Amino acid sequence: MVKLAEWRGKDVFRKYGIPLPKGAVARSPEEAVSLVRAGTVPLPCVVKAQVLAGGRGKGGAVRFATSASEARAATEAILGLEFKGERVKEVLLEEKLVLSKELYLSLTLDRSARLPVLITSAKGGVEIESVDDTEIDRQSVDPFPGLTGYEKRRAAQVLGLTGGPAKSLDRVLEALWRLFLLEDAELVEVNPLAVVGDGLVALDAKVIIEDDAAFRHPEFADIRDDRTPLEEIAREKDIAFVQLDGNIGVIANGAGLTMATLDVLKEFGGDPGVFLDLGGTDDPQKVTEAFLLMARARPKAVFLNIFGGVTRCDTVAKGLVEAMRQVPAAERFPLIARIRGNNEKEGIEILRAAGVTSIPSLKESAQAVVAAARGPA
Amino acid sequence: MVKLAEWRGKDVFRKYGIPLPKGAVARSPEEAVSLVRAGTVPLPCVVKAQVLAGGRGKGGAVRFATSASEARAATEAILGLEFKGERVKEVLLEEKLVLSKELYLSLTLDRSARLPVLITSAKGGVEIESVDDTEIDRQSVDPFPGLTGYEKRRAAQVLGLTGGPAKSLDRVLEALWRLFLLEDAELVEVNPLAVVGDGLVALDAKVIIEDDAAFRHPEFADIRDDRTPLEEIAREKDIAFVQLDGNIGVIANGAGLTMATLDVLKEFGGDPGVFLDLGGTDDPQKVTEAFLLMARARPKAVFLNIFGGVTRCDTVAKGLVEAMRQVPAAERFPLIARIRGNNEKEGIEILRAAGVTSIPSLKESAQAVVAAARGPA
Amino acid sequence: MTVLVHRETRVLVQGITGHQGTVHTRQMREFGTNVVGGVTPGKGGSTVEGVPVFDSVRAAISATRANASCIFVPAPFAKDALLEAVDAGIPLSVIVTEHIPFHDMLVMYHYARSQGARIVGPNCPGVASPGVAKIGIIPNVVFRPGRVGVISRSGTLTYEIVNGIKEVGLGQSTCIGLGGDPVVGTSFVDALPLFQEDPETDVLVLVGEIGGTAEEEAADYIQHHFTKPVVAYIAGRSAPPGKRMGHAGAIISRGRGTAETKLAALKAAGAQVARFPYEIPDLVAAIVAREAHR
Amino acid sequence: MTVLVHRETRVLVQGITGHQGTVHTRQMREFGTNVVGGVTPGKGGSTVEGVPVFDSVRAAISATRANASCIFVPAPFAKDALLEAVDAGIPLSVIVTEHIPFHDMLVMYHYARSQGARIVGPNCPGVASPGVAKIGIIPNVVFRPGRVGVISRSGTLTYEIVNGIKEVGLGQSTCIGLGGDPVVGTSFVDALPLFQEDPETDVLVLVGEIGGTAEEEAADYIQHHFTKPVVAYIAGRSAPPGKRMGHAGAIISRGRGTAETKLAALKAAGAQVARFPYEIPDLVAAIVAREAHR
Repeated sequence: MVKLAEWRGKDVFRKYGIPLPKGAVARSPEEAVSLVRAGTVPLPCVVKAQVLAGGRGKGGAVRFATSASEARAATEAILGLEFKGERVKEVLLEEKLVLSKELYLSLTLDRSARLPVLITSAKGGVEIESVDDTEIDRQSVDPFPGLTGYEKRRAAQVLGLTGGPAKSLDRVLEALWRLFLLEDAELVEVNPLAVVGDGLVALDAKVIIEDDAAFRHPEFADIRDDRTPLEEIAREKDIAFVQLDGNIGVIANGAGLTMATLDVLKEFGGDPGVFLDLGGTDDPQKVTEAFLLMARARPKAVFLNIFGGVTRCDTVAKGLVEAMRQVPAAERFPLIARIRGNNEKEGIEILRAAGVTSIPSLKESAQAVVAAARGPA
Repeated sequence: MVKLAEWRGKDVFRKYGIPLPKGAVARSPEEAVSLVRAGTVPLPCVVKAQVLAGGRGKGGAVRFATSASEARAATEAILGLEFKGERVKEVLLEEKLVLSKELYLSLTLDRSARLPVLITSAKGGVEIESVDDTEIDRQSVDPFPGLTGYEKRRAAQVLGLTGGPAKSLDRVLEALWRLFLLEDAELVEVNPLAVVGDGLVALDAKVIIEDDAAFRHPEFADIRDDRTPLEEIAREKDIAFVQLDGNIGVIANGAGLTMATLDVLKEFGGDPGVFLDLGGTDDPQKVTEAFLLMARARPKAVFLNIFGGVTRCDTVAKGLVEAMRQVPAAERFPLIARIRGNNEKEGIEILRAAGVTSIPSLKESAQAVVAAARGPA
Repeated sequence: MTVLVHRETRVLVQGITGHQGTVHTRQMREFGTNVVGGVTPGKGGSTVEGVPVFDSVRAAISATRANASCIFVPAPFAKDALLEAVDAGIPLSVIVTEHIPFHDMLVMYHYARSQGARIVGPNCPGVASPGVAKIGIIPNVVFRPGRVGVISRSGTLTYEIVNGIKEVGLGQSTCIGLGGDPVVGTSFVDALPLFQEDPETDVLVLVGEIGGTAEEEAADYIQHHFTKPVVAYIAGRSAPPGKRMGHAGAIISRGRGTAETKLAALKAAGAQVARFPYEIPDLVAAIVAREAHR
Repeated sequence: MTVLVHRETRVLVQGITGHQGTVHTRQMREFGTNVVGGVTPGKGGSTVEGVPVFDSVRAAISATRANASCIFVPAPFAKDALLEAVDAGIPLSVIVTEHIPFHDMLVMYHYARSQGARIVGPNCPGVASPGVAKIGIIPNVVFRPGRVGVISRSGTLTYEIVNGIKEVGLGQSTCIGLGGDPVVGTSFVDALPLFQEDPETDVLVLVGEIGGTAEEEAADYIQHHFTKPVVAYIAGRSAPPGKRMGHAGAIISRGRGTAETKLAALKAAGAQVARFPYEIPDLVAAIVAREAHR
């Protein structure tokens, strides 16, 4: 999930010809002032924190300015705010437009229909989650013919647009559809899409690019998303690693088994906090790297729960033993292992040689991990 | 059928990034010289008549030049040639490349499969009609997924390409496919597609845009194709009008009825030469215009064979009577009418009032037309 | 049981407020067709020829349970109209509109097919079963109920021939004008099985044209699967090569799809071949007389 | 008669020369699968694990009459591999490849469907019927012939559960790992009718995950159409909202698709619900024992 900040989303919007307010990004109050003085940002203007979290309006992260000095003050106030754990490093300054309507528009995937879905609502400008379902219209869009004229007409009707704004909507929808396809978007959202005079303007832009399509979009490779430093390292090493609050580390293979392991640990009063999904690998070195990463998260205990398929038990055991050799004594932690499946016997033997016992039962091994995390009684 | 001359086809190729020889169009020997002197056309170069007919090579319409003065002479020799009735007004001068292979590539419609078809042959550089069927490969391309990788690989195999030229082929095919779709082409043909060094170059370009899609391509509106002056007027008035040798004019409605009428006239020894298909109209003024156009072709006799559907018999009769009023006495011709179908009675009555009798039998009316065209015995 | 249309056919007219849409809505109703509604975006709420007009196909279906559509909307918008009909669940769309770009029609055809919907046309006169229903523009006057089936790539020529069948005292079961465009929703080969299975049809008239290979494919089907007598006619026998006589279906190219290859294939398949349109009714009448004597 | 695979299944491995392709070709053969050929463009003429390799699917089919494909080719080329299989007429493709962009998969799914072909996956362990055939990567050791059907959105968790069924002395009829990607070729609702009609299956185990609404739709199908006993398990009951646990199938969004809604729907549909994976085998054994006493 490559989430683009508003200003980057708007850069993409611009590429597809979606109408936007005039504006620019500033990373310091001085920059904000010079953007206003140069006329790049017309007055009055809006100053918006560039963070990925929603609900900025209520957190003082969106302010208004009618002069260069107000723009400086607003930028100063916003930069350095922390917003749901994310420090604001950039603000977007944009002309404040006089608008007559705020609408909602998005394209995303409808998994059940296995089709893209165009979502529209005349109740824009608020979080769509808070809008009543009867006020939200959904239309499946078939990728073969693409977005059709009749779908656009229904969108215009739902949004209550005729004349100039309806024509503008046609172009905006066409552009959004192309963007959705060509940028491999998971979500494109415009909220609000504003009626300004006789046309439409996208006041906000939310674009999420699908991770799996990142290979087609090297231009977004620098986007860090909201990852912890360890998650970021994991991502670079192509290891599925999620860090939350909690003191038990879980190394498993496959999302389903990882989640089931979590369910069982919670059942026995455990507090799992780091999840490492080995996925399908049979490279012992990758297992070693994953394990060292886990060590850096300083868990109280680690549960290794592997069912060998593509990932063979002996591969995991080898990688694990190598990692344990590398972990400094001070960072060691109790390790409970359960390895089953392909090459189970070989894996168990390798672990045993390194002093680790594999407990075959999921229930019993989970109980052992929870006990280990609580520390000596 | 909007056929693009080679240089215009190459302009379209360029837009899609298909590699071409360096070159430019000249409309006078002087222009040819200055293109060579300016280096726009590198030497040695090829000078090619820009006509739509094939087989230019044999007709002296393709020449070579190694100097500016040879380019002048070649241009002079070619300009003003007549080629299958078409006067050469433009030549294309292009660098002469050293090539190692000549291949054939085209995309067109396979009506039976209702799919575009990619046609490839390693026997390029000659008219594809002369190539044996076993040396020609055809692959249907589904417009939903579009041209696929495996289809491109098969094309490379058929063309005997590997390495650099195969990679170049991938790009050329991708570009041709996009061109075919986005320009609403009936045919895109590259013959020869030449292997030059490690890549491919399109030495010729044939692009035909579908008439019915002309509304999406105003940029080709000036292309006159190979029409007679009257055909051109007809086209502007949106009248289906075909002029050939022969002295009987046929006004009918619908292509099938027009062709059937032609078949019957020929059977009785007639020599039909002008065909006017009223199509589906119920505007008497359009009928008048069509009829006046027919008069300008100076037929010996005219056969009006209408079966009224969308085109109502009374509409045709009204338009016809008005036209007859406008045709100068010197240009009048015998008119045999046969009108049947919707509003038949009203139509027959209008004609009768104007002194024209409708003969209900196709056979008899056709015989009457043939006799009239022969003139008084 | 007739071909494509039946007594429960409820027709929607897309583009009903245009001139052709209005005229043919009236004529379809005069034929006895159950025209239940029309669609013209922006004109919803009005009526045409007593028929209610809706803004969208979906709205029209909700109100009328329409199960067929007749499309008259201009070529640039015809693709959208067809997609709307298909997505709304209309199983049969007859497209009268001419000059639809074939690239559009490729999308229309393959999309409709993937959704299990059938297109007749474009640029076609439509489907008519006398006494049952008509979707399209074939003049009502040429029909009379009977047991002769007609499939044709031509427009007006079809009227001429259908009328000729009436004039020799016979009538038609169903007549389908397929349209002569490069890409058609229903071809001879698609239509032949319908007539083969239709208990109302005894004899089939097939009217082809030069260009393409649809008639050759039809001949192949007739030879192997079609058991009823066939009378065939191909227009354009004497058309000059390489010149189009009106629409793209009539181009002769590369020595294939000539009148000769078509006629030879149809003869070989056992069809009786008419040299001129006016020979068709007599050939049909002779077959009917012979079958009656069996 | 088993589900999806049968004794006449002849499997082609696309991407056979890659490491995974080679390893699993061997394991499929050890399972008893008739692996007839492999495809890797440019490697035609070689052999892998004694299996002939071809340059194209078409060539492979000509030589081997393959009627199923197992796709291991890397994500950027997986779409092309699937289209090649579909166009060559392969009716069943199991896609093991992970990380295929869902925009690619949308095209793959709808194109395959329009051509009457089925996809299982992507990012899935595949299909296996012990004693018959396996297409995919589920470890051979977990199986034993029997009468328990398994459908699952998970990978490894499926192995765990299938193995558990073996450990209580039961066996499997067919196991299908559907894959947990946002767009899958075969969903629970697509697979359920196959098990309903399969005479080899007495009990069904359904393994779901949080995210999406596939389990709710499955519950609806079970309630109205599925007559065999079902044991269901949903992984991720305690997963923190909004965090993904490994793949896109596991995002919780907007309060739908939670473990609670899924479990409630399955219970309401009459399924027995396991709270933990290790409860499944016992629940299944109890059902088998009860049915045996009827």
